[in-house]
Amino acid sequence: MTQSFGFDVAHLLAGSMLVLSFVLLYQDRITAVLNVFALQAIALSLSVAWQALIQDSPHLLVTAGIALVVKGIVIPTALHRIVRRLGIHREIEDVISAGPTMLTGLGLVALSILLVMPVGETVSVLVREDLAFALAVILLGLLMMITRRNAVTQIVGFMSLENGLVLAATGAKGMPLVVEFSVAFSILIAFIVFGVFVFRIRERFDTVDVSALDQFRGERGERG
Amino acid sequence: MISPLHAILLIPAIAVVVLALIPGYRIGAILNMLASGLTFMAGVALLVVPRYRSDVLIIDDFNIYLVILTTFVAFTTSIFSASYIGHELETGRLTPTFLRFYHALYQAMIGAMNVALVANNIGLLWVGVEVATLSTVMMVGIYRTPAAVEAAWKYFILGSVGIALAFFGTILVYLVAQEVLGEGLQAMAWDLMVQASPKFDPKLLSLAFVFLLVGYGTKVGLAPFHAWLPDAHSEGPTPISAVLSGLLLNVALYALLRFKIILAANPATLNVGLIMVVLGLISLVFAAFMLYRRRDIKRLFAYSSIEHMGIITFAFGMGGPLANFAGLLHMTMHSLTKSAIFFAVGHIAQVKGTQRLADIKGLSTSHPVLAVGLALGVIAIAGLPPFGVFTSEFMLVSSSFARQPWLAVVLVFGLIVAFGALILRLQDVLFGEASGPAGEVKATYVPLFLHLALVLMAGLWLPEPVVRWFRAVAAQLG
Amino acid sequence: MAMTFHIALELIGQAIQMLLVLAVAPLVLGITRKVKARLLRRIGPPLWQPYIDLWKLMHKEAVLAHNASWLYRAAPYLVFATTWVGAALVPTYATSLMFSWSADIIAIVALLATGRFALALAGMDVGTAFGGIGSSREMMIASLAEPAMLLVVFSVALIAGTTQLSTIAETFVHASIGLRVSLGLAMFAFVFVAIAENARIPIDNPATHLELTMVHEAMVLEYSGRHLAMIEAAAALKLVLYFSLLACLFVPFGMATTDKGLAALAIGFGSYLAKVFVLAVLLPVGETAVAKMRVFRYPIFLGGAFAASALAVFLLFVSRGF
Amino acid sequence: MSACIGLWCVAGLLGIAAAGIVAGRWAVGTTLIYGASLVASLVGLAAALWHLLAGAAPETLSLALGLPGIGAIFRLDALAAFFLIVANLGGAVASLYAIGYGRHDTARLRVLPYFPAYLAGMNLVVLADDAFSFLVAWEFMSLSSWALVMANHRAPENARAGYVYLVMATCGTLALLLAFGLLAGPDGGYGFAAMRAHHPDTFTGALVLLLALAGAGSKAGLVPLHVWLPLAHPAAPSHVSALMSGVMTKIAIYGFIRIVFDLVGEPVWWSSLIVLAVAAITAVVGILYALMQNDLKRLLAYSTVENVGIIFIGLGLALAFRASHMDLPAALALTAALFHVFNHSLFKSLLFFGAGAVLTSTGERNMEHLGGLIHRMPKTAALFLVGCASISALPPLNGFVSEWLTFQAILVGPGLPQWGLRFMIPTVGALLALSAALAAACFVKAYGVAFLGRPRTPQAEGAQEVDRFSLAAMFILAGLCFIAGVLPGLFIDMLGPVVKDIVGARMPVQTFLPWASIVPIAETRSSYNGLLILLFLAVSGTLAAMFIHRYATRATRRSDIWDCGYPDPSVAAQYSSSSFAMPIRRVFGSTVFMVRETVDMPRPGEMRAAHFHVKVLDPAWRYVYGPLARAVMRTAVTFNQLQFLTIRSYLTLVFATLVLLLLVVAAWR
Repeated sequence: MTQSFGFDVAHLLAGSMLVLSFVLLYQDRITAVLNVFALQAIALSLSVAWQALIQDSPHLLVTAGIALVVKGIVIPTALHRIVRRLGIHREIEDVISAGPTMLTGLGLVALSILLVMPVGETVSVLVREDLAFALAVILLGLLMMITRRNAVTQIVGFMSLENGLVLAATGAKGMPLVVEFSVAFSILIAFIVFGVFVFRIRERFDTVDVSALDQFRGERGERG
Repeated sequence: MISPLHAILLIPAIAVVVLALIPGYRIGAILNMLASGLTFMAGVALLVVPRYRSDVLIIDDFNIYLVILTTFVAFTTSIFSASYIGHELETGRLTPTFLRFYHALYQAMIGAMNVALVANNIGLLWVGVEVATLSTVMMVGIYRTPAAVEAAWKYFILGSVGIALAFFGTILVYLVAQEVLGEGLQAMAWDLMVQASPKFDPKLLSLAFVFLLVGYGTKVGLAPFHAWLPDAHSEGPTPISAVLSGLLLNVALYALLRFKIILAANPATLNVGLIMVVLGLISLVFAAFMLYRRRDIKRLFAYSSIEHMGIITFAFGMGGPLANFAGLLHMTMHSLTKSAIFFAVGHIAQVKGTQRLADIKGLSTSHPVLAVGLALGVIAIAGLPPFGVFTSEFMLVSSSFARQPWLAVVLVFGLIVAFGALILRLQDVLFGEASGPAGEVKATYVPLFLHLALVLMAGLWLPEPVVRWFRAVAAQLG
Repeated sequence: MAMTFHIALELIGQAIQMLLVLAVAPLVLGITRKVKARLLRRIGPPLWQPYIDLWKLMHKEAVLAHNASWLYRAAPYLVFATTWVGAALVPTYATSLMFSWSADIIAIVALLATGRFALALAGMDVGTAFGGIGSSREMMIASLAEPAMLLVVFSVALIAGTTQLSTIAETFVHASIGLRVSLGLAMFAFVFVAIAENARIPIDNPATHLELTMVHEAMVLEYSGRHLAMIEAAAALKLVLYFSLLACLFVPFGMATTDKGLAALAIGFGSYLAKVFVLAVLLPVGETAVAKMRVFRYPIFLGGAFAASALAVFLLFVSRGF
Repeated sequence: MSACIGLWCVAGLLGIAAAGIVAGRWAVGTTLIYGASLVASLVGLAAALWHLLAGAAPETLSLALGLPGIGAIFRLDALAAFFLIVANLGGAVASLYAIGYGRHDTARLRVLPYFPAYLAGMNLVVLADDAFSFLVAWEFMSLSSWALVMANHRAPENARAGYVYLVMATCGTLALLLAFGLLAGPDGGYGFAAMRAHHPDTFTGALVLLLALAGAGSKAGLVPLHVWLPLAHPAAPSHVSALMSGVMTKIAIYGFIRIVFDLVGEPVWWSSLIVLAVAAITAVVGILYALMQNDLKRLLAYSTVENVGIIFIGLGLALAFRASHMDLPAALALTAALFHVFNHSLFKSLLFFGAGAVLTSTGERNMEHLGGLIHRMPKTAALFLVGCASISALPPLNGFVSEWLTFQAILVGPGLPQWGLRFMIPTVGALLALSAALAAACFVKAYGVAFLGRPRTPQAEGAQEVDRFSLAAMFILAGLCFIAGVLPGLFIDMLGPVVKDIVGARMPVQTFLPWASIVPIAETRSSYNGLLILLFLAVSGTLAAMFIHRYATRATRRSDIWDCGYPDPSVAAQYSSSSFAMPIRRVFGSTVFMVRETVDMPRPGEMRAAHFHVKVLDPAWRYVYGPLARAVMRTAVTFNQLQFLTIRSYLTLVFATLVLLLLVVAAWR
């Protein structure tokens, strides 16, 4: 296995994650969003597994496995069920239209490359490429969070952001496993808490539309 | 023999489990106090044992006083909480089940903050901050009113994004460090990084700091990342507000400063001081103006916390021995004063049965002692002598005016605007005809006046070791 | 022995001055009244009428309002005392009299202010509308006149290098100051101020009791008998004081200065009386030429004085080339 | 020694303050606390007097408190000793007064703990010799007086007064803090000794001067920073008002002198131009507004503004002379200023005590509701009259002497080389004369309306003479006013070492001049003799009275008011406070006051009453503070919208900031 082949595959996998991020951004049907997210998680797990291979660090396989099982299968399935139960598997409304969102996304990708590429010789090319993709995925995830109104899609945006984090973390050579655990741990907690909140929010508001929450801002009634 | 360092981590950990299992809320409250007290004693014991470092944990000049401060405020807050929370049960805002939950989470938060403080591993530092954040999220939502849920939700979403960004920054720092220090744990050890920092890639390090700044800055409550803070303070139980303002913000800032030290040791990095100065000033001025339109007493002081975090960030952004010293002192003073204020506010909210400023009048007539406590707290936090906040503001304003007059003018402007708002509200609360019920204060005054006494003491005299630590850290901060 | 004799002489000189102004004052008033009457084609009272008036008033019983306080009774004497002392300290026939150094021109102006303060308070003591009108207007006029007066003092003092009246007079007599635009302007301003301070036309009319126009007379409306005598005497003394000041500041010639021989003193005496007499004639001439002003035009009148005196100071810098 | 005693006095006062918390529960606490304050102040007064009169060398004391590394440094030099005398004299008399006056206080706990603390704060400001201690003491003084202003907290206007006061005081403190920052430099040389040793460059020096002018000026009441003063001074209990007006403004002036004359060193000449302009405007505006007031205590407060202006005229002159190395005139001007500081502290305290006496016996501060008090409160009336005459700069009292000295300094002014000053100084002189004359008008009004005439209300009708403690305090002050007016040489000589310390020269020694006259520069130039003037007045007045009583008649008859034949029995027909001020209001109305007169005159035949309403608005409110407050509120409202955004918008903010910062990093490369 040559260095360049390893590089190419890593590049391909990371690139596909980025592309999927774009698709997420573009996709406006909630079920499709969940499916695309599952796809991205799979791409992530492949990427992590590949990193485990070329870095000779088998513990990364655990991370890949977690990514595949939790993010690729469990969470999307769970979210599908929630969505169906809430009866919101209809179209989701964008806050800003797709065109500007896409353009912003492109700009963010350019920014990521601009930021990471000029980094000096101390960091290897592979790591740099990885980092650029990861940064772009993170920024796109954030962008998705702010362009969507629906709590479920926001969660997806956030998890896509986490995917970027994992990509970056695995790209960093020899980062101690403790971090992996913490990532998994935090995602787990994140999910549980999310679940609790979504549950509670449903219980109280019969909707997970976050904008409906906002009317309960403490001082709203007394404005002016 | 367990060393104090382990004790401050273990006691809360054990307490979490025990408190989660014990049903009675009275015992829970007492155990909570006991655990906090023991942790505090362990924290004080750090003074007498030799300094310690490993790749995972460290005790140095910077965190030793913060550990003591944190455990101290956690202890006093637990005392306050023990007498406070009973009333909440009476009014039916909480149920015993939730109190169990509450006490366990309280210890979890203290433990997590201690972890963050004593961590030498930047990953562990991150974990500590995150766990502390998540446990407070739960506590903020504990009343389960729509407003509380909404506050917790907002806190959670913004906090999670902060978590993620800070984590990315941490990865970047590791990436930079592993090229010099080699892979593995040592590449995440903070003290080794500081030593090796001049060899680090300055560009990536700067990029990392931006992410850390936004990530931890969200926890610090710097504008414009502050949005969670006012609601979280006003909707949660008051002891949590006290701990949030008094401790969690400090811990997040502490995390940021650890990275600032790494950057300060590498002269080729971006001048992050300027960014911090700008963010600090934005927070200060913004929060100062926000103070004027507040109707909720706890939200008022939450904004004041943003304001003070702005001042502290400004101080560290300015850098130099005096400004850094001032920043460290201000962190300490703010944490003591603000928690004292929240104690007072908690009492007020309980006796008056409301948090609405418009319904709280003439406190000096109905509850003179409480009024004095609140007045002293607000006067201290507004930066008036002879309290410790004035000492730090004195050093900060005077030294920065000699160096960067325009920045200092903005700083002074913000201070005056904030001062005007705080005094305006204070007078409204204290004076005039008393409104609302005039019942006795049931909770204890001890924590309130203990904190105020310490702040007063610091305004007149600082103990020698504290000065030494501050100086050492100030030198490191560059 | 010679020392004691010397001091005795000096004391006598000072005493003469005190008595001189006191003696001359009613006469000056008499002259102005007479001249004014003649100008109005009346015969007018005899020159010594003011003496008779004062004498008569002194012997009448004083009628006091029921609620008049001790201040009301003390004020006339205080007014009289301040004016008399002030007048006695302005060099008339000779400079450097024994006590002339105890007050300079600023202090003399301030002494008059003390008298005015007492009188204005007395005007308010009984609690009438007229008394209040008088006091209020008197104080307003005084406040407007004061700055102009100070600037006059300023320009004179700058030329002479002193505020000591005796020294000013000596400087002006001996040094060749020449005709100065500044001094002219200052004199102009001084005359305005003097008119205002002495309640003469066009500011006030000492002969009227027309309610809405009177100032000084309104203030002393309630007074009678010996108290009124004191106030009238003080008014006359004040006029003499201002005449003396004018003479001392702007036409000090003839005054006995360094040479205190009998001849010099006699010349000084004569020239002083002549100067006062001329001024006493000029005043009614001026008064008959103008009409009484409305109260709210006073600021314009005194503003003119202020402008003139300010100009005097500024021109001083030009001519003297500081 | 004296410095040590001074510090012990401060400690004692703080102890008394702590005791006040306990003692305030019982009525006897009033006597105890004020008595103890009296003793402490007297000890401090004695120590300071001893230090100044013995000509002792400056003493420095250092305590291990305050800023780390610097400590709390205290120093007693001649200047500090002089101001300690002013502070402790005021404190002692106010304590004496309050032993009687304080008995009427119902809210003892709101006054007793703060009064000694306030005294301690003022003492400490004067003693402090490093920037930190100075500002701590300074703000402590503000804070304790704020608490005293809020003693009567139920009145809404008091809340406003307290608020404006504290905010302005803190603005002033921050200005001083900036000034100290410049003087200390970035390395933090906060000790005054270090600042003295290091001379700032011209620009920095001027900036420090302006900051000190703003900082100390806001406390002293320079226009346009004076707005809090007429609100806060009257709101406090009268003995505190006396201290605030009579002493605290002097402490502010001390701060200015300490910073500008002592720490900065050589001034640049144009800075004196600014000081003089501000001072002259302050003097005139202050007294004009005093004239417009109907509230006796507010009138006194505005008059304080005027007197502060007069003092600053002296200081400005001293600065101008000093910049041109004219040491003797500088000494003269500074002596004049300091003497006026002393004098004003005497008569302003006296007047506030008088106003307090009126307030206790009638319950009224509004002069329109008073009148005729000279009959009901003869002693108070006589003492108040002395205060009025002194403050109106009338010989032979003390106010005149210091103003006369200021005039003498002004007369030296044209000798300065700078054209700007040559034109400025005569103008300032004219304005000073104007304000002196207006002050006389103002106090004729105050005394005439409140004490003379007929009582306008039943409260005034039923007034009673006040207790003997209050009278004793007023008597002491009145006596001092007399002594300082008649024997000014003593006091000028006392100021000699103070002035010598600061400007390097002093006025000639006055004590041994014949007849106790004073000669500022040379006898040929000017001289004044208060003693002789007093003697002359006494002799001539008595002579005249005796002559008439002996040779003419002493018959007196009481009768009804004549009033030109139209006596009106109604007390409302008397001239009132606002009618007295009307001519001056008319004259200056268009330029200085924002006067709004509204007349509501019923048409002929209508049976309702006519209404005339005058509203005088301070332009400082209209043009400075009003817009400022509105701008703050508008900004607050604008910013407040950020409280009501959705989470998504907040995330957008975070995101935008992140991207912005990333762009910064990208651009930095």
